[in-house]
Amino acid sequence: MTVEDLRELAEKEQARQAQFEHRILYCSSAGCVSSGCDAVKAELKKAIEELGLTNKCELLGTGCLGLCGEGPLVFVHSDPTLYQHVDAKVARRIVEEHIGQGKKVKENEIDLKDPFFASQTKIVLENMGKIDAESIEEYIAADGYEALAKALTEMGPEEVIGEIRKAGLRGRGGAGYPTGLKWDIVRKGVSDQKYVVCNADEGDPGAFMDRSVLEGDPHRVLEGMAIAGYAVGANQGYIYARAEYPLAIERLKTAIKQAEKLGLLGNRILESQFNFRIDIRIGAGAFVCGEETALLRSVMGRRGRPKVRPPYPSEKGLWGKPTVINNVETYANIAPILRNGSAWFAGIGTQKSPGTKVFALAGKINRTGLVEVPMGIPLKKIIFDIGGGTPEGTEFKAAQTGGPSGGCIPKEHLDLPVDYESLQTVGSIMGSGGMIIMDNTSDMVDVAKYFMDFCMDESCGKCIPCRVGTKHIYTLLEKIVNRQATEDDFALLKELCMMVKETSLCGLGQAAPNPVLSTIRFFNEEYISKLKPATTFNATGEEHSPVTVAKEVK
Amino acid sequence: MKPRVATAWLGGCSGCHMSFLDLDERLIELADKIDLVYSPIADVKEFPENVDVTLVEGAVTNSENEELAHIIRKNSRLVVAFGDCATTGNVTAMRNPFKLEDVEKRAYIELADKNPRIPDEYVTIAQLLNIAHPLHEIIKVDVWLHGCPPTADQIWFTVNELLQGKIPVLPPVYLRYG
Amino acid sequence: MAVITFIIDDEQYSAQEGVTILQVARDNKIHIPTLCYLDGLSTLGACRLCVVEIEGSPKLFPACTTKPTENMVVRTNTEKLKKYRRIIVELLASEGNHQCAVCVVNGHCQLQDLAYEVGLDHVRFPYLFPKKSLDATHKDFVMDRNRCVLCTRCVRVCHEVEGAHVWDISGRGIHCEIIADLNQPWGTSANCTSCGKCVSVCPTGALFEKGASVGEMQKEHDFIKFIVTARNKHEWVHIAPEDE
Amino acid sequence: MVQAEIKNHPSGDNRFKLLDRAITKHHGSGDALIEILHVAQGIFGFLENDLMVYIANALKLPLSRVYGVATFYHFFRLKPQGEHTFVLCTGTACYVKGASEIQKAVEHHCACKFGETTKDNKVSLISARCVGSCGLAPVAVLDNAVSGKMTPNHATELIKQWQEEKKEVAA
Repeated sequence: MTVEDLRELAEKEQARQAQFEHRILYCSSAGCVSSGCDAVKAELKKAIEELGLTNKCELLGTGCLGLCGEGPLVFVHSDPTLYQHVDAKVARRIVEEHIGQGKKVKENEIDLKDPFFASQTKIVLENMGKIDAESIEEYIAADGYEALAKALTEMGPEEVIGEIRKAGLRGRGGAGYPTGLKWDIVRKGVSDQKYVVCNADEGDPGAFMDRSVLEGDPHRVLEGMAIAGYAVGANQGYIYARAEYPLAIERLKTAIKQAEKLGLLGNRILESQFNFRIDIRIGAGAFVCGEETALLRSVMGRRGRPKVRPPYPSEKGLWGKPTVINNVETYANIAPILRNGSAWFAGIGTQKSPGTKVFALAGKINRTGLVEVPMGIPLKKIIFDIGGGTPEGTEFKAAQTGGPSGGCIPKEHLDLPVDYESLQTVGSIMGSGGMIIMDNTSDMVDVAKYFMDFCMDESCGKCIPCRVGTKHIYTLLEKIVNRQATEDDFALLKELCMMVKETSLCGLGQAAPNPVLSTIRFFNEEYISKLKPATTFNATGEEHSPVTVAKEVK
Repeated sequence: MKPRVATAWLGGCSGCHMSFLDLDERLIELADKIDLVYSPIADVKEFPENVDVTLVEGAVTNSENEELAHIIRKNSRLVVAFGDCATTGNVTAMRNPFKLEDVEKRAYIELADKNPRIPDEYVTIAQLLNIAHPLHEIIKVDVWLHGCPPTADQIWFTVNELLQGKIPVLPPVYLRYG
Repeated sequence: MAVITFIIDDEQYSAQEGVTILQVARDNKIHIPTLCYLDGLSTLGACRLCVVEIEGSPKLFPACTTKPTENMVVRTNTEKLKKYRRIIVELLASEGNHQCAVCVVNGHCQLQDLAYEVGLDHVRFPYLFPKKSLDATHKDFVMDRNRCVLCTRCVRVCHEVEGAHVWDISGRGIHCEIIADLNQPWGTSANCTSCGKCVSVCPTGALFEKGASVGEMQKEHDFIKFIVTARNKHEWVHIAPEDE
Repeated sequence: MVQAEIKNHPSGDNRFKLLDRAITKHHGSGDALIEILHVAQGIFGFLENDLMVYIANALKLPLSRVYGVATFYHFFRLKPQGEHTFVLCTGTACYVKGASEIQKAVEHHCACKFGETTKDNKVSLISARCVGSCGLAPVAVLDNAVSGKMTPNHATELIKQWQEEKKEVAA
């Protein structure tokens, strides 16, 4: 396929879509699948056929429509209308009344002018609700692979990297390392072989951004990786995906086959000299494999134990070769940057953190789901305007970002702009984009314990501070929750947290104490109120001895 | 008035007390300096009040140990964990990885020569705790004197420092486990 | 190779570019505690005992893997490092079942040495008392997992020097264990050559020779350096015992 | 007869042919160990010792490496599972919305802990870190079907159905 063929295909597909008066898109993302979108799809299909609307109306499954808590969702594209809580009955009414008679099904309609939609800026999620998640033609019709074509025909690798650097794109996996800089290091590395790796091991519990992108718009990730491959001089890419995401893996496999068939992956892409293949590697349930050196070990079939950096993967990665690792969302930003130019991208968000960030809103919040907002947006706006605040009768207490490596942000920091640096100032991190809202029913010490349980369980066991330290942080927290701890224990907890943070080998251990430290910082009184006085000195016989605790700990 | 010193024997083999006796001729010097108010080697029934220093041998492994530990703490200005069992649990704690019922079964049933039974209904036999604890997990400890047993020199050094009103920091040569 | 000068604990040192802080320190008789590190084996940077401070960075760096740069200012023994090293040893002591009194390497144990070095008077964390196995099925040696500190020296020496790869690690986190083959009794391993290298390198009494009684077993940790030097450089150099 | 013998796998178990195909696809490379373990578990249900020996030999890997990898990742099972699986998501969103209450109720009902299988071998209780359906929290996955907005009562009801349905078949 040549670039001309690609554009021809895009036009052909656009023309095909134009023949339909209506396009009905049902959300086929995992959230809606579990809410029962298959039955909805069947009913929609049946109704369209029965009413003889097949020529007028096209039915397709699209990527995540955002409001996962209100699914199954159906979107009528021609006359933009979003329906929530769609069941078979409502599905039939949509076809009969909306498509057939032009009357909307008011009861299930969601107002698209609602701030949930109006306050979002979509780059990564731009195709959600627009295209069929399983069709490469539809992706191409929506300017898909145009950026790759542009890179291959009009730009040299340095120029591509230059654009990414000028755009100021930073890694969306959490740390915020400048993507262009990383690519440049790999490009300059002298090696017969280089690799491009996509971190799709979204291990942060409470985050599903990457899953939604992979399920709803897989080609966008493939295109971003191919462009990265071209820029750094790699001909092989790997996507490391979680085994817990079977649908995403399935869609990726389909997408890779489609792209290979059209010559958009494989040898001599778009009849240029550029070859690039992508293989999928499936993780097997280890949070630590989100750490880049552990991920690479896992791609090579080993235990996912991190290695000391330096050397960084950009110098010595897969099989000792220079390797680019970025996460799904980072790659998803690449094509739009090349298509629309770096200046466009840099104009969104803040100066230091340009672009948008996708967040998975969940927890005690009215509208749970997937949102994409410009960087620098105040936290308040995400939680109250977009998310609609906490359910009635409850009060907002904290927003947890960054998952087990992040922290809890209390209400006095609600004005905080959401970008990499600001979140760090309050002891949290951007992380991959999970945002869990907690109300006044949440006990913050218990929250800290929950995350420590997670880190303890996910520690690879290589370095001592993380392996044993997280275990003891957990037992100390448990002691506090059970009201058996003294001030000495609390002091020891703080000392141990700092030690684990400063001496652990990799990011998992270094960040593991964050949820504890941030809750101590903002909710210290919740810890203090659970402490008991040090009784053992001059204790009377009646007072509780710590033996009971020790028994439970064991 | 001379300082009032006590020694106590919890869940241990009494080796630390044997080592204490290894002070040999220094015992005479010590006797001039202190009043030994309670010890397994002295016939005193009740743990006295107002003790200056108590050396506690052994881990806290049963209900009697636990009770005595609290009494000691209540009545002592300084408590010394005397030997490895009091400091780490040591050999006494080797039962800890096993379930209490398995430990009792092993000791009282499988290894019994006659009348195999777990003596749980006798009030005179202390109930084993779930695990044997180092002393500091039960009461506040001020000084740790290691060794299995601590040597007479270690004991001499520690006691003398305490008698001079200092909290001893064991020099590396005296810091030893095992 | 270029020579660089840098500072360790207020003294200036020169070194070949590319060597680690730990090597320079050892060459100059500056003591930095280590556990997982062993001359002759690959470097892990896992025990974190050798972490040092480097001026200008808020982070700590393992001396065994960090290479000095020109004018770098390294501190190896600050109050913070002492505090953290003590915690590391406390964590190790609480993690296993270490009863020195009944251990074959009592008095010749690197974990004991570390405890003395950091002034470990007692362990502030509750002992975990894990239920670990003892494997005495091998004809010459015993593996007592109660005493294992998971430094993985045995795993590395078996793979890197002996080439048998009998040992590896199973599980993860606090549940990690050293296993032989498919987690089977050591004596049934067809791959084990009974070379005893793992026993030599083990810093504690986790691996020991049968027949050794309490305190009788002394390890030959330098043995591996001798073999590796001989193999790689064809030099049969006598290595003086480590003076630490 | 001769032909039939060639077609059969030498082990006598033709499922190994599927495994061999996957191994060949990865050129017998040790780097593909995790892929092969996935395939093997998919075919055989869990990773038995003999199976791991077979894989180690085919990929020319040390036995302890294979065992080490198989036990590092939570996804791999070294023991067979019950007839049904109840996977409870314990991700943050589910935690905030009360997954621990469901956990307690289910453990009480089944008289076994998560990570274990009921005595009658009917139901395996598994906890997952996050299945990514946070919008529907709390979430459980029953025999691969995701079920959102779960409650303790509903969860035990569903498990009861499995247990009773089996009894009917037996009757």
